[in-house]
Amino acid sequence: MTFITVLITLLALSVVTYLVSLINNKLGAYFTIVTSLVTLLLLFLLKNSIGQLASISLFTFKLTTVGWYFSMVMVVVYFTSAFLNPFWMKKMIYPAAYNLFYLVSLIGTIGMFFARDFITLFIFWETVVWTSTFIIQMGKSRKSSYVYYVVSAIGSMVTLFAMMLVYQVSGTLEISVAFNALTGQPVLALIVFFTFLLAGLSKIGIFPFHVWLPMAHGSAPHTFSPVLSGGLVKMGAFIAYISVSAFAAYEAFSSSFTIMGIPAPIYIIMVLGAISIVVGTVMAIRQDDAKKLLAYSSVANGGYILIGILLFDQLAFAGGMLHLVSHAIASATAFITIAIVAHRTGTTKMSKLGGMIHKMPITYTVYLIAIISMAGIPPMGGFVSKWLILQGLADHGLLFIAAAAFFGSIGSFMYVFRPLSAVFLGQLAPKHENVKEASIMMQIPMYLLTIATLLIGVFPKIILKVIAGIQAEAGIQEIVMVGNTIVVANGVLDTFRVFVVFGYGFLIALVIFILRRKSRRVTLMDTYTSAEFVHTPELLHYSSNFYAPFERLTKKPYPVLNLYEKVSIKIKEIGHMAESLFSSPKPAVTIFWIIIVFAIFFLGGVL
Amino acid sequence: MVLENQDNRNLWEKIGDYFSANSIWMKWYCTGCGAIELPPTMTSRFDMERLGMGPMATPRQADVMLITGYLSTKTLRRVIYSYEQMQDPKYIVAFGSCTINGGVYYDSYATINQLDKYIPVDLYIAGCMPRPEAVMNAFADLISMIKKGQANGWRHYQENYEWYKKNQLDSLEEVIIHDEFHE
Amino acid sequence: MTVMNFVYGFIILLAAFIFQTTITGFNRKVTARIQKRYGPRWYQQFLDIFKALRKSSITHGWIFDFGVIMALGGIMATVIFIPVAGFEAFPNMDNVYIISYLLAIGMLGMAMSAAGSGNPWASIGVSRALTNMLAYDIPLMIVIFTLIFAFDTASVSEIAAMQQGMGILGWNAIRMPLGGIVAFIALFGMLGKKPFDSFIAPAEIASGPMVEYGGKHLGFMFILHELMTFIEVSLILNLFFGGGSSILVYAIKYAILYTLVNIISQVMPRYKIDQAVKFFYRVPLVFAIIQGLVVIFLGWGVSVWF
Amino acid sequence: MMNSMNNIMKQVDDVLNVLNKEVISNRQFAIDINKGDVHQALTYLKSIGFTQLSIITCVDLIADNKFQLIYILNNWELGLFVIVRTDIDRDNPSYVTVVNIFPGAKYYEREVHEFFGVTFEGNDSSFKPLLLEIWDDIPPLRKDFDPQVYSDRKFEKRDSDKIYRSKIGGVKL
Amino acid sequence: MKEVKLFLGPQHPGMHGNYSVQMYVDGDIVKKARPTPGFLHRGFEKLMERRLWMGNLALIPRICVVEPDINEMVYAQGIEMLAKVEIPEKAHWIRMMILEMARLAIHIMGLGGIGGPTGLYTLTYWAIAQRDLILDLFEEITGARVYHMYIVPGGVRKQLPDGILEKLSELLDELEVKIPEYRELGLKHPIIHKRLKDNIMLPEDVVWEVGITGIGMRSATNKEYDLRKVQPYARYDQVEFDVPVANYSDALTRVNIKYKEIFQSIRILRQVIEKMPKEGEVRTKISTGSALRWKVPAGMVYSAIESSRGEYGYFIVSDGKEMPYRIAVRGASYPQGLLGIEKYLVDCRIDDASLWMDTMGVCSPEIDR
Repeated sequence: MTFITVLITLLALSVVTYLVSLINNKLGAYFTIVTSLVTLLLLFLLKNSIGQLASISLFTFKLTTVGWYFSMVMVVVYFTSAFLNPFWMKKMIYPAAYNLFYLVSLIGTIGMFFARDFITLFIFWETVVWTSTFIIQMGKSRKSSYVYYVVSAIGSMVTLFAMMLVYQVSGTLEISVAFNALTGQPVLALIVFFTFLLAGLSKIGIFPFHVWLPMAHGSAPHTFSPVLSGGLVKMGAFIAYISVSAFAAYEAFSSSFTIMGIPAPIYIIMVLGAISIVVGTVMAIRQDDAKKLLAYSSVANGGYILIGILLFDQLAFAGGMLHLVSHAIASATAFITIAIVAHRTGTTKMSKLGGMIHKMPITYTVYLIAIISMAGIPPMGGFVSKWLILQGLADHGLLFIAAAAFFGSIGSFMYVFRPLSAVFLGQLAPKHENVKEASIMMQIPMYLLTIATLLIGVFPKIILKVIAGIQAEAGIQEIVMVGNTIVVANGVLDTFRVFVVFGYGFLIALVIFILRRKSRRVTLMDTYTSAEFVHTPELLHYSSNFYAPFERLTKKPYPVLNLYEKVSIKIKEIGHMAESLFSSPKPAVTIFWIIIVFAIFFLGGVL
Repeated sequence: MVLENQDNRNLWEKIGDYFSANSIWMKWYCTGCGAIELPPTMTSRFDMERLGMGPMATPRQADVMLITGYLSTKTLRRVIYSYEQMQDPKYIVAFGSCTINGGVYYDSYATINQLDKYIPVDLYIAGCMPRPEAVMNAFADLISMIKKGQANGWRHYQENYEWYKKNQLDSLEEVIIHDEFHE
Repeated sequence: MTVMNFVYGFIILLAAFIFQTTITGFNRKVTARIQKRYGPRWYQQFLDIFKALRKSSITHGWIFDFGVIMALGGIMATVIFIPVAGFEAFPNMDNVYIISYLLAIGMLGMAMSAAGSGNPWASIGVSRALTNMLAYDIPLMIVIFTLIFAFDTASVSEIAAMQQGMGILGWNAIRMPLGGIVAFIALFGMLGKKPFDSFIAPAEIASGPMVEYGGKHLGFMFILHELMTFIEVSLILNLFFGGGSSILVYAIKYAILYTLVNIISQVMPRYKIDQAVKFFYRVPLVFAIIQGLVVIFLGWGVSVWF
Repeated sequence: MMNSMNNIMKQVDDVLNVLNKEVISNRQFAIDINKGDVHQALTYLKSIGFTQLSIITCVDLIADNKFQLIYILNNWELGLFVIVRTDIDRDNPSYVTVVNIFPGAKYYEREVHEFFGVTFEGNDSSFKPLLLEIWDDIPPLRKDFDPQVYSDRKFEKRDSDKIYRSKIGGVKL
Repeated sequence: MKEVKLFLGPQHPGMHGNYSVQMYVDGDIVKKARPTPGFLHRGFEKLMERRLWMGNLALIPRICVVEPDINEMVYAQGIEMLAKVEIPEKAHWIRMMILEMARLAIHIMGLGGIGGPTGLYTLTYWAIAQRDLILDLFEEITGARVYHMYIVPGGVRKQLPDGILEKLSELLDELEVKIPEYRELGLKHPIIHKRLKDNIMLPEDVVWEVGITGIGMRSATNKEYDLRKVQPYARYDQVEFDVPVANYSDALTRVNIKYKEIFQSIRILRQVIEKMPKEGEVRTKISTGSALRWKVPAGMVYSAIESSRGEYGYFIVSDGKEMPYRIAVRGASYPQGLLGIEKYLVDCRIDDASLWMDTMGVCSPEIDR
């Protein structure tokens, strides 16, 4: 089976889905599930034909391990999130269009990951940007989709510029070859490196391009947020990967100033990654909206992935690639659970929720496992990847970046706990007395993703084998696994054993617990209130400003946001000025301006 | 003096009572003026911790509740609520004459006269107010009572719950009041 | 991984519990003497724990129970990984990151169960505890990172072994004095000793996360606290104070370190939580970074002095 | 000291419509004021240095069927107390608040309302209970309220003739 | 923003005494505070109308538990003003001694009390054990540790025991050494400074608005507003002492003033020991016949003295019968404990709420009565 067949099949299926959706949108939504499942299966089959070249009209593709890896992550996220689509069809303004865009963006990502030349890469990239822009504005706010589009467009335009620059120098569009022409031209290489990376950075939401992410993720339709955060953000990681592998940044800058063995340009990008870890963490802690909180956590985790991939070595690279998967899964899970809570209660504001565990225990458990992974606590997937990154950083001695990584990883503990406590735990408000658990259909993706998280956490081998393949493809040292043990220069990790010992400890605790007298169940309101009486559950639910003292410490608005605001105000002002100049109520003024403009054109032509 | 000499406890209960006797945590609740003698009892001079006693912040953690003197009806509601939140086995030590028969406030419209109608009292300390020495002595008595399995107020409360509830409601009308009286 | 590993693990657990509880009891006596009083019996802490386990208890729903079990389970697993004077139940599992992140599962379980009680005081306590963790962990992790870089291993037992043989001069706390200071200060934060105990401050938030625990849950919390103390002191002891060449040396060093922390904490009032964060980010963080830079760029204190 | 007090008293007498004045000690005097003039009096006294309101209370003159409201002001500079008294009707006890002059009066008035049933217009919070909870009788500090009767009705008494033997612990008292 | 209702008290370790503050909290800032008094309400004012004039002596110390002697003094002084009784010279000095000892005891307890909310328990333990030595002296003088019933209308109940002045003098020597040690441990501790300094402010206009007296007033106004100076009672006009004042009232200033007042009390006590008449009666006979059946002349009086928390007063009305007609008690902490909490605990952090209660000097029994 060739890649082109797959692509055409999927396109055909998405058109079918659109047509079905026009007739019955709910059925169409089920079609999205089927189509993404088909995609998943087809992709899985494609694993055997890695190395295959394919082309259709001006698009050329190459099946690479890394492309396969990225697209698998993407499809898994799309597939699982698709299970939510049927439940949101009623709320959509254009359900049929939503279904179409959902699938087209999926195809776009796949095409992009397998692209062999710049044009293919760019066009498929743009497909994803456009479709997702349309989807985002079906959500809460239009403004966020503008911001999303503007940031994406700036990124892609600048990247396009870099591609053209490379084309001018090398005369070829093929990604793997074109960059070779840059050797020996350090200044040009520098320009290309930064401009090319820009699209990636803006997509993964690295500081200072992170502003769009919480806006878009926070206000996108609940069904699309998991895709955005779990999937689309990772497109940026792919660009980062190209910049270190095909572009061979380490060799290109080998003569430049190095910091701890890292060339300065790469180090700068890594520092940006580190900053986004800190900024993302601090901002996530401050949020009240659960979706925005998770979106900021995506910013922070994007920093980890970027740092890991940019280090491009045996350890941290594997960590970055693994983190891509574990974070994609964990954050998709978290967004899905929040989406389900929003579906049942109608809000994602944490201060308005509470006590959901008594109504949705399964959703709670799923969210719990997702955040354990997100916070990087064993025995879940997030721990392995963070461990690899931290070990890699220690190997290189990158102190400041490691400091940011530690901050992010302990800070993540704070922000992931916040929704846990405010949404699921605490007092149940009487108005939520009739909330029901997620339906079976919604539970399916949660189960799938949870099992995946656990599997990665306990048997990271499954993924690490593929990553070793990528590392082989990229020509760096492969990650070594002995049995279940990851063996690296400065440490070993046997996740299976950690899991077993944790289970052992848990068992001992459980036995002691069961041996003791059974506890009496009391209501939530029968609690310590300094012996005073209170009868309003909402008044006992501590959820808003959860980390008030910490929030106060980080209260000062950081300058970049201000800058953005100022720029946007200035642009608006210029726009108003132009408007006032040209659309004056007096026709004479308008005519005057038209004459001036014509005069300039005329003069320009003459001269 | 002792009414119940028969000891029905099994070995585990005896061991449990040994632990309970030697580690008594009191609830941090100054219900009345006798509480002014608690700081000296707790601190360096008399050092309650010698007996394994210490203050604890909340009713769930505490073993013993000290009713340090007179109880106004307003406090009694909190005391009952707070007592019911404590975990078994739990004990009550009542300080001073006010808890026994009302003391100097025998004709007050705000204070109750006889505490053991409302909650089971394991031990009374006479005096107004009991000196730290008396308090320490009472604690020692309480310890020996627990060791012998005689401090069974909590069991008595469970068994005669209706009787206690009736008395409480007679005097208080409502134990867990519902009007948010300050707002 | 044989049955013997699990048996050893259980032995370590039991020994750690008995040892630490005794030390705690001893320190309660020390505290009492500082406060000019006689103090409780040395085995008082055992009595307290068993008493708590003996009492009846209440539950606020399954998460209230599950959180406690998960916390104790996670902490027990961590204890099993701690190398004591070269003795390990599971060889090669004493990675610093595993220990410090597995410790977090205990915190998470506790936080979850506390918040699950629906009590606002508990939630405030949890929020403070997590903030406190963010405060002390960054400087400490940076110093530990420096150690890993310097010794090129993340294994606690190997780092401990490398400090032995030179007497006191071999200790990392002496070779890297700033790092040693940071670790010692961070130990206060880890143990929740004053001045960094605002998350259980009774006068402010009525003992914070513990408000709703009674009976066996409270007993679990106490056991958890003892084991957690064991982990934290052991970690610092192994990483910075040379571990121990034999169990006896280890125990003596351990007792001295813990008692020292306790004595100092008895004459400290407590910081508010944001003051604690400010403090940690002002002094220890700077120390940690300086120490890190010195080790990474100058290489001082790695093999021997300078 | 007596001089300054005499001066003050004279001033007060000149400005205010004082019904009756009484020297209690060399640092304390009392004036009786008409019901309508109290606000003026308090404002004036505050302006001449009686800046602190020590207490507002009430005396139940049941024989005259009156409540006497007492305002005690303190002059810290001179060390003088003045007691301002005014009579109000006992059957329909109602008065106007002085919170606008002395903000501290808020809770004193609330207490007077609770204990005597005097209502204070303009002080809405004064209608809420303060010290008592679920009170079901006439205000307790009125002279016609007998606490003994109330106590006998509400609270059980220990039978003091018998030697009490505790049913629970067996401790003899 | 969503608010959470927290209760500081009655059963809360941060609350000394049986008192409750309902706090509506957003994050960790108090947005609304409502004091809930009345847990210790015993109806004293009613009970006193039902007791004989002398019988009330058993009742009054119990109004304020931590500092009972002021009640006796203020009651005795009020009756003496009504009945126009002159009491012996020595009784004045003994009363002064008792009052200052009581002030010492409560200030030492307050100084140690700072250790409670800030977590410096060692200070609390030391200070309270120190206070116990003063209570021992009380016991020797009056026969009781806490409720002395020693100051009675007409003087004091009995003569001082022999050698008590020497013992007092020794105790003062010890205190002069020990109290600075507590200062070293507590008030000079940098962390205590961090927590108390520029925190829990009490501006001057708030003092006048709410009516706060005592240390709060003096620390904000920079004036010697102390009834011992302004309206000297007993023999305060014959001893030298300073009233510590300040014009910037944060928590630390107020605690420091408390610390300085301890030394002023010691100074007064030393003068008392020196100047007290060695011989003489301590009690005048106030009535013919049984003292219990004594009828105080009709009249009304407001008797006030300076307690450790400010102006403490009784308003006594007598109708010439065997029992008082009406007694109203002005608790010294009434203003700050009710209106002060309602208006100015707002915007305070929950970390500081307990410290607020402590340094403002809120004492529940005298508010509830």
